[in-house]
Amino acid sequence: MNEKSKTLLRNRPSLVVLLWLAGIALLLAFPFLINQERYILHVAIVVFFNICLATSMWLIWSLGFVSFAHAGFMGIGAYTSALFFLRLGLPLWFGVIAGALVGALIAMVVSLPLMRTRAVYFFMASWAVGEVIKRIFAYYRGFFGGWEGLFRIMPPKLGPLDFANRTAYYYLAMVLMVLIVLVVYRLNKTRTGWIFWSIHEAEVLSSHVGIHALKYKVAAFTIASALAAMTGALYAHYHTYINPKSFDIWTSEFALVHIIVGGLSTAAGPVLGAVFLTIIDELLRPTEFYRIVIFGVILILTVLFLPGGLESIPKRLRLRLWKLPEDKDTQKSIAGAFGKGRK
Amino acid sequence: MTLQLTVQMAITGVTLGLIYGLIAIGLTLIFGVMRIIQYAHGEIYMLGAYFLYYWFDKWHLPYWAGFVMSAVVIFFFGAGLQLLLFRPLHGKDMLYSLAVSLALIFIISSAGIIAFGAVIRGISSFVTGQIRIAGAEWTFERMVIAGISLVLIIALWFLLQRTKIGLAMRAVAEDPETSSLQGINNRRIHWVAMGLGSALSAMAGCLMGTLMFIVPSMGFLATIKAFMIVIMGGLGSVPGALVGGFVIGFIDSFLTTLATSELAYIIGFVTIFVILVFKPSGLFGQAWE
Amino acid sequence: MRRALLFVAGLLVLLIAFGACSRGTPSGMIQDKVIKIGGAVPLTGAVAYWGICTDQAWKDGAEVINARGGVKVGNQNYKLQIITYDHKGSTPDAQTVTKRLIEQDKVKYIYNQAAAGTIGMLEISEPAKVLTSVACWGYLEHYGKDFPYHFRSEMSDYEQGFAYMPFVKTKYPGIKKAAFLGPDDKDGYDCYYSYQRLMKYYDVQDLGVEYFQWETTDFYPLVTKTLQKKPDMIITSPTPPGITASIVKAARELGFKGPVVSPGASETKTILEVCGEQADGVVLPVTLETPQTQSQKDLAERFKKRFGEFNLYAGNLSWWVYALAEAFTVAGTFEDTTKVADALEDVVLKDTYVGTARYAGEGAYGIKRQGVYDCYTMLIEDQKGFLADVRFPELPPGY
Amino acid sequence: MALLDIQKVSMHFGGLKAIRELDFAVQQGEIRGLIGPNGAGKTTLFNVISGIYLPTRGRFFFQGQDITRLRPHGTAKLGIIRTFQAITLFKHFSVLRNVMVGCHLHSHYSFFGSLLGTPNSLRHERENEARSMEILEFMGLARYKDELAMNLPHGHQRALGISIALAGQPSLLMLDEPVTGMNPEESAAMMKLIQKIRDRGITILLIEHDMKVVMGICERITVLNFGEKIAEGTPEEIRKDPDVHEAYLGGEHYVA
Repeated sequence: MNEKSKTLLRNRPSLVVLLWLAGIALLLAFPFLINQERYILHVAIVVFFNICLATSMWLIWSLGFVSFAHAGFMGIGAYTSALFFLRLGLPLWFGVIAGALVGALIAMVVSLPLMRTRAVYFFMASWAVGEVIKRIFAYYRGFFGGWEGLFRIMPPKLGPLDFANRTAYYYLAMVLMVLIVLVVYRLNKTRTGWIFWSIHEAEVLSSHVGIHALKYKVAAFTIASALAAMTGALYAHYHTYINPKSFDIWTSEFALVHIIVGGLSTAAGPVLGAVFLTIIDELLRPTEFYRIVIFGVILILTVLFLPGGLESIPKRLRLRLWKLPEDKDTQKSIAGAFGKGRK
Repeated sequence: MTLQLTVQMAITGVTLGLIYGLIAIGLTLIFGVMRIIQYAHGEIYMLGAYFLYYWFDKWHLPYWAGFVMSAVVIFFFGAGLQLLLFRPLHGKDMLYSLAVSLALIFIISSAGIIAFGAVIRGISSFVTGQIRIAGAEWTFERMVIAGISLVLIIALWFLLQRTKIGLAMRAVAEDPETSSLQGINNRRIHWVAMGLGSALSAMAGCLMGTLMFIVPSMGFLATIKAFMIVIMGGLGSVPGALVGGFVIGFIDSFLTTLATSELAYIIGFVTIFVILVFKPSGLFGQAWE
Repeated sequence: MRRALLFVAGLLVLLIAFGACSRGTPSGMIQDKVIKIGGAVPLTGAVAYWGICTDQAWKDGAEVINARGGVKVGNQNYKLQIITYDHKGSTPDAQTVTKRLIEQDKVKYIYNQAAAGTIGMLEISEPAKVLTSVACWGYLEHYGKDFPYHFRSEMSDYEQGFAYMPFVKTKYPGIKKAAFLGPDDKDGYDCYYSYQRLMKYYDVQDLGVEYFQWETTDFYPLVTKTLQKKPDMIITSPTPPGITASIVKAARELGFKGPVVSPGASETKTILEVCGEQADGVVLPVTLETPQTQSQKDLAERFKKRFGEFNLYAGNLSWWVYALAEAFTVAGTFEDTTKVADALEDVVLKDTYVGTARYAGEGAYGIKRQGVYDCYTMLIEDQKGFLADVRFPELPPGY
Repeated sequence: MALLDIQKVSMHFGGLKAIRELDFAVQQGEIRGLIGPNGAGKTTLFNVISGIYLPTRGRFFFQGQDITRLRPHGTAKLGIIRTFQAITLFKHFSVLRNVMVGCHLHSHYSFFGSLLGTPNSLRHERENEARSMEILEFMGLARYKDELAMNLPHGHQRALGISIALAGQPSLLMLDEPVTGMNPEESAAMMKLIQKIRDRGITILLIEHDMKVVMGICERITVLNFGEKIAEGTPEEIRKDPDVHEAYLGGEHYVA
């Protein structure tokens, strides 16, 4: 085995770890860099939630699916945690675990029939799942609170630390975000990720080398939905109020848009997309009527003129500006992120 | 449940089914031929309705001419969208077309508020009155609109089955590579199909705008219905759209009247889910990877 | 590649531009002493109509007051500055907007619109003692003593009921039974609750409620079901004009002859456009379509000039800003929202677009925070809408 | 006992009878050819054996075990691995990674070990990599190991397809037209490779149209026509069989 093939496996661990640590250090220092300005902290927390959603949805995408039930599973986590708090008095710590378990269980049961469908049929079937989940929250008014929603879902306390403080909640949301991104990143880097992508690339071939495609599809869907449910739990305790409308198809669609704009081929895509678009959306607020129009224009421009998404920018620059030799990963992401037909 | 009520529910179900079917066939055509997700279908429908509103209610020009003009104008609008936005995405993952059409929803519906105002409008009916048969009300307007829907659906089916361009469309739908080898201009077929699908959608918008009301945000509701129907019936299948329309129409009519509208909505989605689980390509659909 | 670079550069320029203007204060305004008022309204999305009306009403009012020289507080004149952000009518978005207004723009007064938006706002604005003025019919629990800074400046269907029910009872004396139609959400539930109390007060039998989904495209099935109950009158609230019109049309086509009352903000023009000859017998409390007094005519003119169109509903909301301005003067401060709230309780405006307007509701809600004003009831007959009745709500004793 | 024993298998698609009552057996260690005119049901048979389709009737056994109802990942686990007529690869993966995914069955993969990067899982991955490199050397692809699969020339793509299959350590390798689209030199090299694979103890069942290849390397040949077996035997016997000539309608030169 030569030197180069080793890098394929280990991928320069020291550098990667260093980058991760630097990123986390920056995030830790961020509240103090902005002087704990509360509105900016709020935006940061919203960005974290969006990253969580987009990244977990991207995990499903690595098998070649896009789940429109994702917001529904976020809702399952939010409602589980909220009901734990409101009915049983158990704080978020229990709720987030229970939410993840309930979300995972339902995702597993639902995904078995769901995985029979493909492509656009899957899109609609998962939409149906998400819509039914949302409607069930609305339908059982006595238990789930119906359309009026649930109120006063208070943030937890931990010893002297009260997470009603926004800086504290920032760190809580950050921990979840780092956890989710780390899990998805690791999964994607290792053999599990190869298996996922191999199913994405050629399901028939992968099943003929002994990969039980259905099992992995169900597993990925379950993990991603559980992660979305955890996000939902934190979301509920942050906003202190939830109603079924927060978990409708638009939430899933925005997560999808974040992925597409960020880039489809690495875990950096959803992160970049969520950060970029959430901030853009926030900056556009004063434009009043034109806000959504401009947002749409930016979306179209990105898709048409930057097909690999934001994640491909550094590689494009390296490739064209400094004329560095192409490495294989570059080619992969520039190939339009698995866009068929770009040869 | 009296006979009278049953008849009334059945009439409502049939007319709704036909109208839903009309909203959906444009989408099934675009889907079938191009294999892109045109998520902004409802927005096109909204534009069609607004065109007729200005034509008929503001400028006081004849109704049926406006109906045709709306279809023509939206035909070119749809074709333009295809040439400008969707063609560069051809052959790429369907997520890209989904993203672009999502952006179109944002742009068209918000620009609609700016251009048309957020006020709710209505197009005056071209025919009024009703007749009472078997204890149920048969509204002329609904009957005429359902009739037009049926005619348009059959016309599209004829176009696809019997004409040269229809044949070319089906060829492109089934195997784009072979069809281009046989000298079919795929690009042209694509924009024609997109234009035609949009025009059908605009006509549906005109009819629904007359029957109901129009407002810039009405598009997404149509998109939901169209997607439910098209996927249930199977992509690219005209009979599928018709059957899907009837299924949703009857669920809406019977369940809303006998139970609640909330239940009707839930059952509608559950039905789709169950159909897709047992027939993963819809009722009449072709497989699509 | 050049395309990608251009794209990035363009985005950066855009970002910087928006970053610059997102800070709010347009140059030139800095010199004047200003009172900032924040608008958290849905300017896009399904409830945009109401948001746009609210925003127009405040912007117009602020302009008029500023042209007059501003608001006199103590010995100083202040100009009003409106900062508006869009929240699409979604709760989380409304929370974000409220936080931005309070924490970054440091406003102490916010106007909001739509129940979903208001719910998102209250959890933040109340602890911050920010005075809020909203139009919101749902969430009765989130109104009253526990929300001392929360003013409901638009009459809800309950208050309007005391104006339109006396009218309906004289106009259609035979009415014994009524059915209700409303959206399947908290607004619908609370309006049904109001309706029940009203029907009891006026001794009309309640035949129950049918809720519709916001996704409903056709109202035939729902109206068929309602008509099975054989009502004399149908009340629909709080339904947008289009849905009201569709309900009217379906009811008429299915053979219903009685009056349809819709205390939701609506214009007879819309109903006539949609229903045509079937619109007769529709009662629309609330919106005045043909301005009567000089000030009403002026307002309509100003709106047409400034916004290109006069959305009638904006007229109903146009008095809030004048009431607030007067409260500033009376309280002699705008920093202390508690004092302003106290002053606002006693403000009585005479010549607004909705006639006499003041706050009331001490008996009914435990706090004087509910706007009440003259109710202009429109009626459609012979395919024409006309002003059938003007009266101040005949509030029950102890309201 | 035969390695693969097919007993009265039928496969119908609606009214179309793609395979009718087919019986045949593949012996351990042989190279078996499967020929027949287009539409004879050869690829359908592959799909049935590997588990893509469930046969309408009949059963088949592998090493004495009934595998009729196993899905592809199940048959692969028992050691039946196939390639595809249309080149099927993980197009956006590097060549090495293609083969490493092929190692899946013997990769000692565990979900959490892989997620946490335990020393054990890293060691197993290194073993997999070494084994994959060995296969690439054997197939003559070692120097392309970092290329994307989609960028390889056609012949190499076919070889990579076989490499992926080999990585699964099959006992029965089913090749669907392994030399289609190759020039004579390439197909000669491929023939040699196939023989070398057999020499490693892997039984081979192959579909091929190129008679030179089939006659050159197969020890026994089965001929299908319209889903039925019309002949079976050594290349010489097949060459002389009148039914085969009939089936190939004047295909004298073809069978030459």
